[in-house]
Amino acid sequence: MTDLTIDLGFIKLKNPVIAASGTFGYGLEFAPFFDLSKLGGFVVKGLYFSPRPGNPPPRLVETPSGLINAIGLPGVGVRRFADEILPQLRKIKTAIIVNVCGENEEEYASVVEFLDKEEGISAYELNISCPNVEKDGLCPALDSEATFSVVSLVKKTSSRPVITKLSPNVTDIVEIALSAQEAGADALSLVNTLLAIAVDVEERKPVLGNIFGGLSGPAIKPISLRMVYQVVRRVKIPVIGMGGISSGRDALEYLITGAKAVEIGTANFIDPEASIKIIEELKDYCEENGFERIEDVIGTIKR
Amino acid sequence: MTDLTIDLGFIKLKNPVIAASGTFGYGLEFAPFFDLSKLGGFVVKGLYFSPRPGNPPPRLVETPSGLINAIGLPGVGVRRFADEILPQLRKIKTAIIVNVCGENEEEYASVVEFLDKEEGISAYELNISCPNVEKDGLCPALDSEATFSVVSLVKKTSSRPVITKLSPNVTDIVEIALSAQEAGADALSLVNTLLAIAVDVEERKPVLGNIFGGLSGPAIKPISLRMVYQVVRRVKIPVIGMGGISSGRDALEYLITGAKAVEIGTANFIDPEASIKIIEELKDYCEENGFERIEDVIGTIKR
Amino acid sequence: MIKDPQARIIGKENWKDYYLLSIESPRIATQAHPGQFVMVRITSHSYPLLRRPFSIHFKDERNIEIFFKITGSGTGILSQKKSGDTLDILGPLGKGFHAGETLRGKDVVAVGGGRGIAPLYFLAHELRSHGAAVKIFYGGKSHEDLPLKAKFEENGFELFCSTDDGSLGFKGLISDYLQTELQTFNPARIFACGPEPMMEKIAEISQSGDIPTEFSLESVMGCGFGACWGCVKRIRKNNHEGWVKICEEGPVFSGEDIIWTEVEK
Amino acid sequence: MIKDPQARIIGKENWKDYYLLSIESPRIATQAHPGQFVMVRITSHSYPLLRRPFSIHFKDERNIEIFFKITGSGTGILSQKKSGDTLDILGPLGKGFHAGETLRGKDVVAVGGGRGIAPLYFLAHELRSHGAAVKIFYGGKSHEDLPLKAKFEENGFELFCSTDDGSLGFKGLISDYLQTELQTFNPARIFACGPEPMMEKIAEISQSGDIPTEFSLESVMGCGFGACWGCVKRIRKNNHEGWVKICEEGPVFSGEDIIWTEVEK
Ligand SMILES: Cc1cc2nc3c(=O)[nH]c(=O)nc-3n(C[C@H](O)[C@H](O)[C@H](O)COP(=O)(O)OP(=O)(O)OC[C@H]3O[C@@H](n4cnc5c(N)ncnc54)[C@H](O)[C@@H]3O)c2cc1C
Ligand SMILES: Cc1cc2nc3c(=O)[nH]c(=O)nc-3n(C[C@H](O)[C@H](O)[C@H](O)COP(=O)(O)OP(=O)(O)OC[C@H]3O[C@@H](n4cnc5c(N)ncnc54)[C@H](O)[C@@H]3O)c2cc1C
Ligand SMILES: Cc1cc2nc3c(=O)[nH]c(=O)nc-3n(C[C@H](O)[C@H](O)[C@H](O)COP(=O)(O)O)c2cc1C
Ligand SMILES: Cc1cc2nc3c(=O)[nH]c(=O)nc-3n(C[C@H](O)[C@H](O)[C@H](O)COP(=O)(O)O)c2cc1C
Ligand code: FES
Ligand code: FES
Repeated sequence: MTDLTIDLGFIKLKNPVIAASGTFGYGLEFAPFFDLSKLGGFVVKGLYFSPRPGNPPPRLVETPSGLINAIGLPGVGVRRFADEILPQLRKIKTAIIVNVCGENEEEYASVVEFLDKEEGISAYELNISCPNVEKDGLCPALDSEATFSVVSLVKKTSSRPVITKLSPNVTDIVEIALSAQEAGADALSLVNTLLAIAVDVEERKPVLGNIFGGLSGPAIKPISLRMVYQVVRRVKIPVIGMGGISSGRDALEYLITGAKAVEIGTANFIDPEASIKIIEELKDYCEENGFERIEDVIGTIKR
Repeated sequence: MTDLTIDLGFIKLKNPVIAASGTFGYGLEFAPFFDLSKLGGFVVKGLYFSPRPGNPPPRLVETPSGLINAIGLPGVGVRRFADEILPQLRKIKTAIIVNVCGENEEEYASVVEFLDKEEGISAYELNISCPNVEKDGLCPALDSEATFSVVSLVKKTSSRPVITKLSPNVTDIVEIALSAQEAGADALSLVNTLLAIAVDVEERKPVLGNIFGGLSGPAIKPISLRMVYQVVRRVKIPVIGMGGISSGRDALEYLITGAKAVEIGTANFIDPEASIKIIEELKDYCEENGFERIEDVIGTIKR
Repeated sequence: MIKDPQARIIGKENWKDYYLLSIESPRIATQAHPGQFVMVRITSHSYPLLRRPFSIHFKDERNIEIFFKITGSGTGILSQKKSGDTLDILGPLGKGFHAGETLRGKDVVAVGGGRGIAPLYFLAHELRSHGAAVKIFYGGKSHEDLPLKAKFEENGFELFCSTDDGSLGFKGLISDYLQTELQTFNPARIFACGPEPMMEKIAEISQSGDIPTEFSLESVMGCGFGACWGCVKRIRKNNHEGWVKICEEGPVFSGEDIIWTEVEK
Repeated sequence: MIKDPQARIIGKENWKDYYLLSIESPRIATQAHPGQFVMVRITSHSYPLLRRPFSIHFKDERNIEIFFKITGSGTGILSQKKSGDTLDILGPLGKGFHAGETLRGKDVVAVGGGRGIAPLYFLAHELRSHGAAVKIFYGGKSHEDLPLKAKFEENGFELFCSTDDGSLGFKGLISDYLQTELQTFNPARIFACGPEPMMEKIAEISQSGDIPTEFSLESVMGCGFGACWGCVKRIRKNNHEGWVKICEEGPVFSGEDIIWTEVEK
């Protein structure tokens, strides 16, 4: 029996496969397809303090092997989340991670402050990297000082581990990663989507209601994997890799590169059972290649 | 008859379709397929002063709707180019653009100095953005000061127009674009490839001999098009757009967004006649949509 | 909501750009209601990436049918599949039309424009089985856009056809044809599916005649089951306007709840 | 070098993972030589993106054949094509084997491992037509990897088969089989195509016997016609080592020019 557990230091996962924020609803949407407790964990849709409507449609446009989304973080806000959703999630035996958003540093902190009083959350994932809420994709994760500042503030407020989610839209991902680490982040997750647009040539206008959106899916894997490769060499805290994972082999590319766990995003839409299949494929790989523990696969890449 | 000509200010093109550097050999490789003089222009493979062998193989790996290359700029050097290749290119009635490389600023300048004595070159394209020669993809186009410095130096040396080719691997493409403009660039071309890797999960090692490579092809179009969208709003000099163009509609997305011309890269490998087909499709679009001149399509995107 | 990764194509018909696939999927078939849809995976690799939504055109105990028009690469690839191939489908999804007992003995109208006819064949059967008298209005650009005319007729439905070019039936828009005909009778409900301008026109017509309506909306769908928030349209809900996921709360909405000015981009 | 965007598949054979397609493409057929290859476009959209290279397996005046094994998604999709479908192909590309008059009356050997047999059928015919006596060595993991055995035999070629598992012919590597047989005769040239370790072993064997060799190399190819610099291998040329484009200067190279330590990654 292969041991698929992963120790992130601050939390143990059943396996390295986590469903990514914004692509897994509040988790419950996937309950008809499989037993959610089979997952390593899942991250719920990004939460602001108050409910938000999100961006005007069209919110999605498909591109070659990719998807641009400009959902704009609609959501129920912390109160309804705590009252209506969290009680249902508590019954699921897996790591529940809340993706925390904010229009400014204080909002991040107040979301965490509010949720800290609620049971059943394993960690926060700080979404400082969403490219489709601000004009031109601005967000704290583009700047190492802004990153340091928001992560420090949240760490002061939070009694729970804080995973910081980085943006790929930067010149030097290592610099941002180091400043998140310095600010006290317990782990890093990378990456969020790549800032992108699409143009409707018949109407001669941007396709998305928000003009800008974030590119995800298989198209981006070569880029996000490269960032994971760069970051794992330079930080001490665990790195959770994501971007375009839709098969066990894709997940293995990240784990072999040095990510301690992976998040599955867009693939959940295409195959709601994608995460479960990936867990199976990881098991098969370990067996075929003589690894008794998936931990032994991590970071085995030859230089 | 639709007028497809484009005036870049410093040069007039028959049409807005230019074959991109590194994907079109020295041009002659495509002569068996079509009459090269039908193109708006073509950019030859990147040239350093001396001949270079390029990177160890594997140099290519395919990804979903994309291609990572780590060719590493092999080439014949300026002397053989001037002696053996340029004489053949002079006969072709289209804009011949030389992609200029350098290990340091001085080399860029000396390539230009050498070539300035040769007839038959329409412009230089300054390749300050190749991600697969230096470790970790370092290149001048990642930094606005380095960009300013090399562009100014080359402009001082060159008697010909200088197009500066930018890198997408930056936080703020507009900042780099503005500094190239300030340094005197006559036009900008964007973008070069995105820094990327791929991992062989059987061998547990990077696929490419050079580890890092540059991602191109349809996968990157949403990102490169976004950068063109951002840059055209902020600079005064013409912008040549590229990244993932393989059809007339792809080219139109760039032109509508505000690029004055486009370069066709990876698509040349898949269909050596891609550029010619794209020219036809642009003509058809103009006719169907009542544009007498392709210039009238440029920048028509609604806000 | 069922995922059937091995639903077998057992029949295929084709008229120019229009295709009908019969797909064996007993678990989806038994649960399906008119107006619901399925999400079909086009290829096992990454192009095209997303599943594509198709209304359930008809069903029996074991099989469902989808009827579609080639409009891009996904439908193009789907049209190449043949009997014996398997498809990975999710369904039935969404909430369907209200076609129940309350309509017994009443006149009802179902209006389909182009590929929008797809859900109405199943709906028409359901309405008839509940004792409603159904008139089908079926419009298209030319006679080639009305491939299902014969099938509706053979099944004994009363059919009103229109074409923009007059090559078949009434010359003009199907909404204009409906408006003319509404002078002679007063349906208890109008169901419609088709291009948004057509549906908006029908909403206007029915409002003036105070006829309840149900419209099946379209949107680009990321998932089809409520997880992506991608498919929203502006809908009134509990007296309050908001972006509503049409895959979950729709795709069928009551005409009075749809905010038409925002439905069309 | 010709681009034929409408080359029609006129025949298809299949043995487990191996496929043979006959493709009508008169202009490519007339120019083709053994050892040359074609670049086949798998789909008209972006996945898989690049064309795939295949050796010309055989030709007549109008048609060429390719013989391939499913090794990934591109060959998987290609294997689904059927008679009547058209393919977009570029060819003939590269430089082929030297199989001319100088070999008349001589013994020659062609060694194919697995799918590496592909170019050797065409080569064997060419050699025979020039009056050489050809022995074919054909190796694979098991008998299922030798689907062309019967065809070579029916065409009167002298065949030596090996399998790793002994399920057909000599048990062991084809290179070991060749080494054994070379004790009894001395060929004027050895041609080989297959996995690189196999070819390297043959290079060793032939070097000790001083037999000239020609090997068909593989590499990931971006274009197939010299434009991308992607397909290089380490080759000696004019007494000087360098990265050489195998699509242009190869894929066939003389054994003494190949720097084996660098050929395998
Ligand atoms: C609930 C629902 C039910 C539907 N039922 C049917 C049906 O029964 N028969 C039928 O023929 N069509 C139906 N459609 C539309 C069908 O899903 C689209 O035609 C199809 O997804 C287009 O895919 P493509 O790859 O061929 O086109 P693409 O190449 O993806 O796009 C071509 C054009 O279609 C638009 N488009 C893409 N996806 C969608 C989408 N999900 N909805 C609307 N427009 C889209 C694009 O914006 C583009 O303009 C339905 C759509 C929805 C939302
Ligand atoms: C000159 C030449 C002639 C060839 N002739 C034949 C032939 O006649 N019959 C035959 O079955 N195969 C032949 N091949 C190999 C064939 O091109 C590959 O098997 C095919 O490209 C794999 O495509 P895929 O999409 O199925 O696999 P992918 O999913 O792309 O890859 C599967 C595996 O194949 C490797 N691969 C991918 N592309 C190539 C490539 N161009 N060359 C070598 N390995 C590759 C990948 O690295 C990976 O390990 C030839 C290759 C070359 C270079
Ligand atoms: C529709 C959609 C919505 C998303 N919403 C969020 C979100 O709320 N918070 C967040 O941190 N990331 C969000 N993301 C980003 C994903 O979590 C993930 O970082 C990204 O999609 C890359 O992974 P993938 O290629 O596997 O999809 C969203 C992505 C998509 C496609
Ligand atoms: C194989 C290959 C080689 C390239 N070589 C060069 C080069 O020598 N100089 C350069 O400026 N860009 C080079 N590029 C980048 C292209 O010119 C272009 O910027 C990039 O590929 C994006 O366009 P595309 O998506 O249409 O390919 C190369 C790209 C590829 C794929
Ligand atoms: S399609 Fe994903 S929420 Fe409706
Ligand atoms: S495959 Fe492109 S140069 Fe050889």
